Amino acid sequence: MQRRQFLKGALYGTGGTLVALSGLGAATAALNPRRAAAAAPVSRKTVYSSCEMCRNQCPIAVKVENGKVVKIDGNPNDSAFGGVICARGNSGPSLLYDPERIKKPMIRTGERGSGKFKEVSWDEAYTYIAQKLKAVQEQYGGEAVAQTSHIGPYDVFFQTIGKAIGSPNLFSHEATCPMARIIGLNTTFGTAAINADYANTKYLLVVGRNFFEGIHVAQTRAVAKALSQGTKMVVLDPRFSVLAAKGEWLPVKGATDLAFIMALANVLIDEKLYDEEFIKQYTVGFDKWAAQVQDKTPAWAAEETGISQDTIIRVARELAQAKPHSLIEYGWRTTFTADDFQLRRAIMIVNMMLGNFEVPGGYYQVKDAGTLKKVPAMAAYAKKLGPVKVPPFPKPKKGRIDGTGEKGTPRQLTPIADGAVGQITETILTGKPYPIKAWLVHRFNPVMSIGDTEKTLAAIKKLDLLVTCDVYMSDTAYNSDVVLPECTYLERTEQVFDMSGLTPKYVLRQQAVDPVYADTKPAWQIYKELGEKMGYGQYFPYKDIDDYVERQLAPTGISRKVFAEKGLWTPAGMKPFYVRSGDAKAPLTLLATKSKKIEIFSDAVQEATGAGVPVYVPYPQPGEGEFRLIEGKVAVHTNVGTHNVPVLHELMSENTLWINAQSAAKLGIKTGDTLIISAGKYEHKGTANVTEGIRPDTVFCYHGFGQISPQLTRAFGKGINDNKLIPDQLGSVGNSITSMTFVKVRKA
Amino acid sequence: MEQETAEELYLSFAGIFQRPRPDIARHLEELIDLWAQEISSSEKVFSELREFCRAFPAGEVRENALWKEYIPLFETGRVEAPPYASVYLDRDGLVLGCEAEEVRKFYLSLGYGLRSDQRELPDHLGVELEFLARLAGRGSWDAVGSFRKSHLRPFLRAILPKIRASERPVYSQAAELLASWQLGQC
Amino acid sequence: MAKHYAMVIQLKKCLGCQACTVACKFENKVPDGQYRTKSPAIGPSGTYPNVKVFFEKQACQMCQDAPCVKVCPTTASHYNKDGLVLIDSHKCVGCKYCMTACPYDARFINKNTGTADKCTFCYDTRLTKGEKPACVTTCVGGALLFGDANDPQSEVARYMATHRTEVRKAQFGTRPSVHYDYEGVK
Amino acid sequence: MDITWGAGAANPVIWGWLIAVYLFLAGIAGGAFLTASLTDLFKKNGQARVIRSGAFLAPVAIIVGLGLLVFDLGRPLSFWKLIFNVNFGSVMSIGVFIISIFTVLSLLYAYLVWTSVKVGSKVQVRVGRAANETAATKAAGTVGGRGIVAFLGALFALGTATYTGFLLSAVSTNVFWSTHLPGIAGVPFLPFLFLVSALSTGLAATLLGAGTCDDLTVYKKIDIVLIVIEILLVAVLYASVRAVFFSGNLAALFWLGVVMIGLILPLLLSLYGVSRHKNLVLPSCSLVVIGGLALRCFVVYAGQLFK
Repeated sequence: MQRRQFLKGALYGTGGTLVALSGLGAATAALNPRRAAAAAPVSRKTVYSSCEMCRNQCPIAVKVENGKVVKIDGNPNDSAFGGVICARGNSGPSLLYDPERIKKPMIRTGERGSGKFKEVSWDEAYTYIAQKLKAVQEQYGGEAVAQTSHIGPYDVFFQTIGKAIGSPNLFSHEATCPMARIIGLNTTFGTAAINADYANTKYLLVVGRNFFEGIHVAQTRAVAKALSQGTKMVVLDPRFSVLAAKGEWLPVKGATDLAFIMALANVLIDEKLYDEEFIKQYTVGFDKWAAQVQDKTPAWAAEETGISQDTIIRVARELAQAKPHSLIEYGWRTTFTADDFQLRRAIMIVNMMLGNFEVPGGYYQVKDAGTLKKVPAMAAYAKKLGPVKVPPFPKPKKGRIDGTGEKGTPRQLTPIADGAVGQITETILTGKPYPIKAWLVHRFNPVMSIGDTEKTLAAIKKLDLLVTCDVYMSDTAYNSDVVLPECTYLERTEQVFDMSGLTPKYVLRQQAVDPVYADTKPAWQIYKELGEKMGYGQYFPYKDIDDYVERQLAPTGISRKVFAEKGLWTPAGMKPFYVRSGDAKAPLTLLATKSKKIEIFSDAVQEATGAGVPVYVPYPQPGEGEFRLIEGKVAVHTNVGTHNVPVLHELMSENTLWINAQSAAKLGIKTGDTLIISAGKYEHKGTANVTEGIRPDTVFCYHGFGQISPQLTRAFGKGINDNKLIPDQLGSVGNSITSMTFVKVRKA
Repeated sequence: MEQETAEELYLSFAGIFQRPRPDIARHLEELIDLWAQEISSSEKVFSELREFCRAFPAGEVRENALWKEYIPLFETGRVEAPPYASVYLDRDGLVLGCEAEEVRKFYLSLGYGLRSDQRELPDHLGVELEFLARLAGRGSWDAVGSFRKSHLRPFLRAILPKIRASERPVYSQAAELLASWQLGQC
Repeated sequence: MAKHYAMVIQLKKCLGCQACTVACKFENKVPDGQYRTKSPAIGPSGTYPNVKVFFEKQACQMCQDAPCVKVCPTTASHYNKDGLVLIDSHKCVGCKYCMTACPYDARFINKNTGTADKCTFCYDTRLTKGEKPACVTTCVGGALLFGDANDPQSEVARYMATHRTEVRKAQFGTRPSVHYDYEGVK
Repeated sequence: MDITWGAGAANPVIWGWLIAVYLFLAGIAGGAFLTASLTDLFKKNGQARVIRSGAFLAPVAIIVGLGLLVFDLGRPLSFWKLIFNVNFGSVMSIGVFIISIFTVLSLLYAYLVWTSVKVGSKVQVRVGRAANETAATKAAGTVGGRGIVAFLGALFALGTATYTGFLLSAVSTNVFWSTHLPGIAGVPFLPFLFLVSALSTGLAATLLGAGTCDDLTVYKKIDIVLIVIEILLVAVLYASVRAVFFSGNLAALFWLGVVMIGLILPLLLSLYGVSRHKNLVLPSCSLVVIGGLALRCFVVYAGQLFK
């Protein structure tokens, strides 16, 4: 009897999962439940939201049947997307309903890295984290806590924790991604919010970016549209990418792209093909640039790059002929070299020589509400989101571990919001400039993303606390002390997201279904609750995300209903706005530089690096028997985040090592052979893919494979983990360098 | 089997196959007594269960020991036996398939819904067993029979062999006992 | 006039991104490991640095003289009123004769139903509602055109009137309704 | 280039060994029935052992074969739909009826032969083989209608043996299977090859079942003729289709299995046997049967692996 009472008490009480509904049971109990289920009408709805299979937040239309997501389409209300969504976006339901997701907060019970955890309530998890953080804070100071995330809507909530603690060490993943482009733009235009109008360009030179494998739906579509209208595309890439297959492939020698760009400038000046008027009216420092490229002749560049002199001259002339509707793509990828940002600057400088700024088919400054407000004729279209005010955070007591923002050093140029994320593991291991003892990670996977996987693992072992919030038991989560389960993007609403281009645009991620696993939570809630537990409630002054959205929308007059009905907001009646399309001499009042000019010579860069205009630096090339290891994206995966999603894993479960046919023949390697790829310190096994589509001195593999968390059942150990081979090497501005690793290859 | 016993047995298995909980862990010995009393099975099963209780005395030690088995068995990553019926009965291997929906409607037709504060998927093994306990408790034997036939038994036939094969203490033995009680085998 | 649904695939616009592959999977609940459409790479051909590669979207070609319909012993494979080749899964026994007959490898035995399966141009779920097939609407490169070839104003009819398109394996006389424009890729 | 993402190539082999064995068994059944029924119909005092062997072998072979076929279906339990949904344009649909009727007739015939054996066994008591067989023949004559069954069955046996060839040759999109007789467009080749092979293997299997008995010379001579015809047909096939079909893994199957084991060796052994060992059937007939299986496997796989 006692036992019976206990069981009933335990399971019918607070611990039970079912609850009796009044008045329902008796009436329908007699029905045959199977038949009842079959006869029930299907409830259907479409929820407009935004995707998160990668970081681009493409607008989507989620079809929900009986509370279940059955299909995801692109949002047809957005003309830039036209109802289109990529393979990853289409795969959303496969992630949502994956039984391998993390379902509950977990605390490690075994050794770190043993994979032994117990599940705990959220409250226990918060308490545990709060206590550990407090201990670190007391012993080492708030700056001993580092935070890293991808970039996303969660950052504002996630980083509030670190800011409240008083840590300066908040990092984005940009240093492992296109931070060099951001710095290039910042130092030239005073802002990184510069987009390209690919759809209307007549000539497109692409330097290493791969629109057709690293898909950004709107931009990829725009490039595809341009190509279908007869735009010529030239692709500089040591590897024959899908993009290269759709244009003219120039297999440039690795790390020499800047030579190519400088030679273009040389030709444009030499043959007087550049837009002198534009340069005169809108830029400063052109003479210093002209002096710098004076000896960078096509003949010299041909030697450097391996691309013939004639080709270089031809490309320069073709660019000039199509100007101002021609553009050199500024690149959106990990960095090739230590000074990659100078390459990005040089690209933008040559673009400006083509006069392609603020005209169709060229570059333009993003017309968000803040920018439009400065243009009287357009101010009516500018609906600036309301700020969600929080009290001021305590000022960090020490500078950042990566030296970001330090005047007179190259790190002066590094955006404070991004930092040099690769510095963290180094600092943990060396304790310099001061110790990092706790690391909070949100939807980021440093074990697979910060170069040198083994080093990151070694660093993790030295921490007092590692907390990871993710949807899967990622390689980093697996090695964490506390794992927090975020719900997927289909299960949460987030704040309004600014997606402006030639017109302002706001997109809202809206919850499509209840969380599949009830104990997964959205980031805003996790960090608000954690913050409150730590006594930082004042920094989270909103009730919930709906309240947050209300505060954002309040001053704009935009109704939340717009998002429910269309999923996005753009100002009615506004046409794409280019400042110079009607008047080639229109003043560029929007420019955010101090000089109000486009800075070909940048004082800031001069101060930081001594090279106010880009200077060519030759980098080492692979020696005899060596190959340059390069990596890239694949259309069906995002970085390191989707390899365990069932449908995507099925489409591509493994990568291979591309090796040129002639080089392979010399080594007796055939497609399918197992290889040992040796980067000196580390070796990795891989499968050979002998191809004509790569330079003989280069090998390539797609990034993100060979994952090491055994709980990523599908992706675990499949393929080559290039991140193990690539050292954690930081460039001048803190950028991770991924294309300067030389490897030797032999048959296993 | 009398009403009370059936209810108790369903409850006991529901308790075991839900996530490890302090109260269930604390009373594990009593559950074992109940099973020994009502279900005939090999002595090995019971001795292994009792051995577990001796090795891991009630309290946090025992809870963590259960977690150690539960997570790889049911919960995260390379799970040996996902505890959701849809994973087995809907063939695409994902959760919340038709089976979950049908089970949920079954609950609804008999006047039960899932708690909103402690939501679990309707086709979780522990939930199905708890549902049967409630039906048994109120003597709805027709519904018990119908639910067992169309939902529980197909699910058990798929999942119990996996749990047994995992050879994880407590769970394997509980699966063995549940199989011999519900599927008439041992 | 009767409808003649047709698709035009502009191969130079296909990026091989597989959005269509996945869209189809969810639209039509295709079991894992199986595909109604796929876009494999053809190539690379040539020698460094003069290399070519393209992607060829493959699926049922909706033949007007369909070998699969001819050989089907149960009339499960049939032409519907709009001239599309469809499969009545109630009649299909899974003999695979149609699969041996299809020169395009477009068919497979659905592992959930045991019956032959293939692209339907999303007839039930989309065409009948006036929508285009899921692959067409999600195509990132904009490579797919779809419409009624008998309507001279339709996108496909106008395209075919002004471009040189081919059908695959014309030697078999199957008269496919899926037309390929290989311009710029071969 | 590893543009390895996207669906992998489908398995080119749609009809595997189950179907190959089924085609082979259908051939055996047809051939065995023809051997038995023609002996029964045309040879006064025919070899009762041969009749019995063929009559029993036919239904067993066809039923096992059909079992394999049904097992190979995507939905085995719905095989009955083949009977209720008819497509007269489909060789398989017609074949279903031919084989169904043949199966019934072969069972009936086997029953009739079996009952006559029972009658026979009552009459004779171990007086020797000759007496036994004579009695059996007599008994056979006493059962009315067996001749009609034998005759009708023979027609459907012919149909069954040929059908297996038509089944494949009707796949007009398969260049190998739909090969025509050289010079005669519209007349498919495989039905002839499969018919001859069916007769040859069916006869060989029947003789194996009959075991050693009195003079089998006439059967052996027929077998030699069949083997010679088959050699000619295989040669024609080899000459009229692309060489790729005989390459790769299938080269061994063809040259070793079909040509050596199935044709050349049995021909030599039979020629030797006819002149020397009148009753020795085991080596040659076994090889013929194995060769028949190899032929079906070869044709089924070659047609699918190389398109």
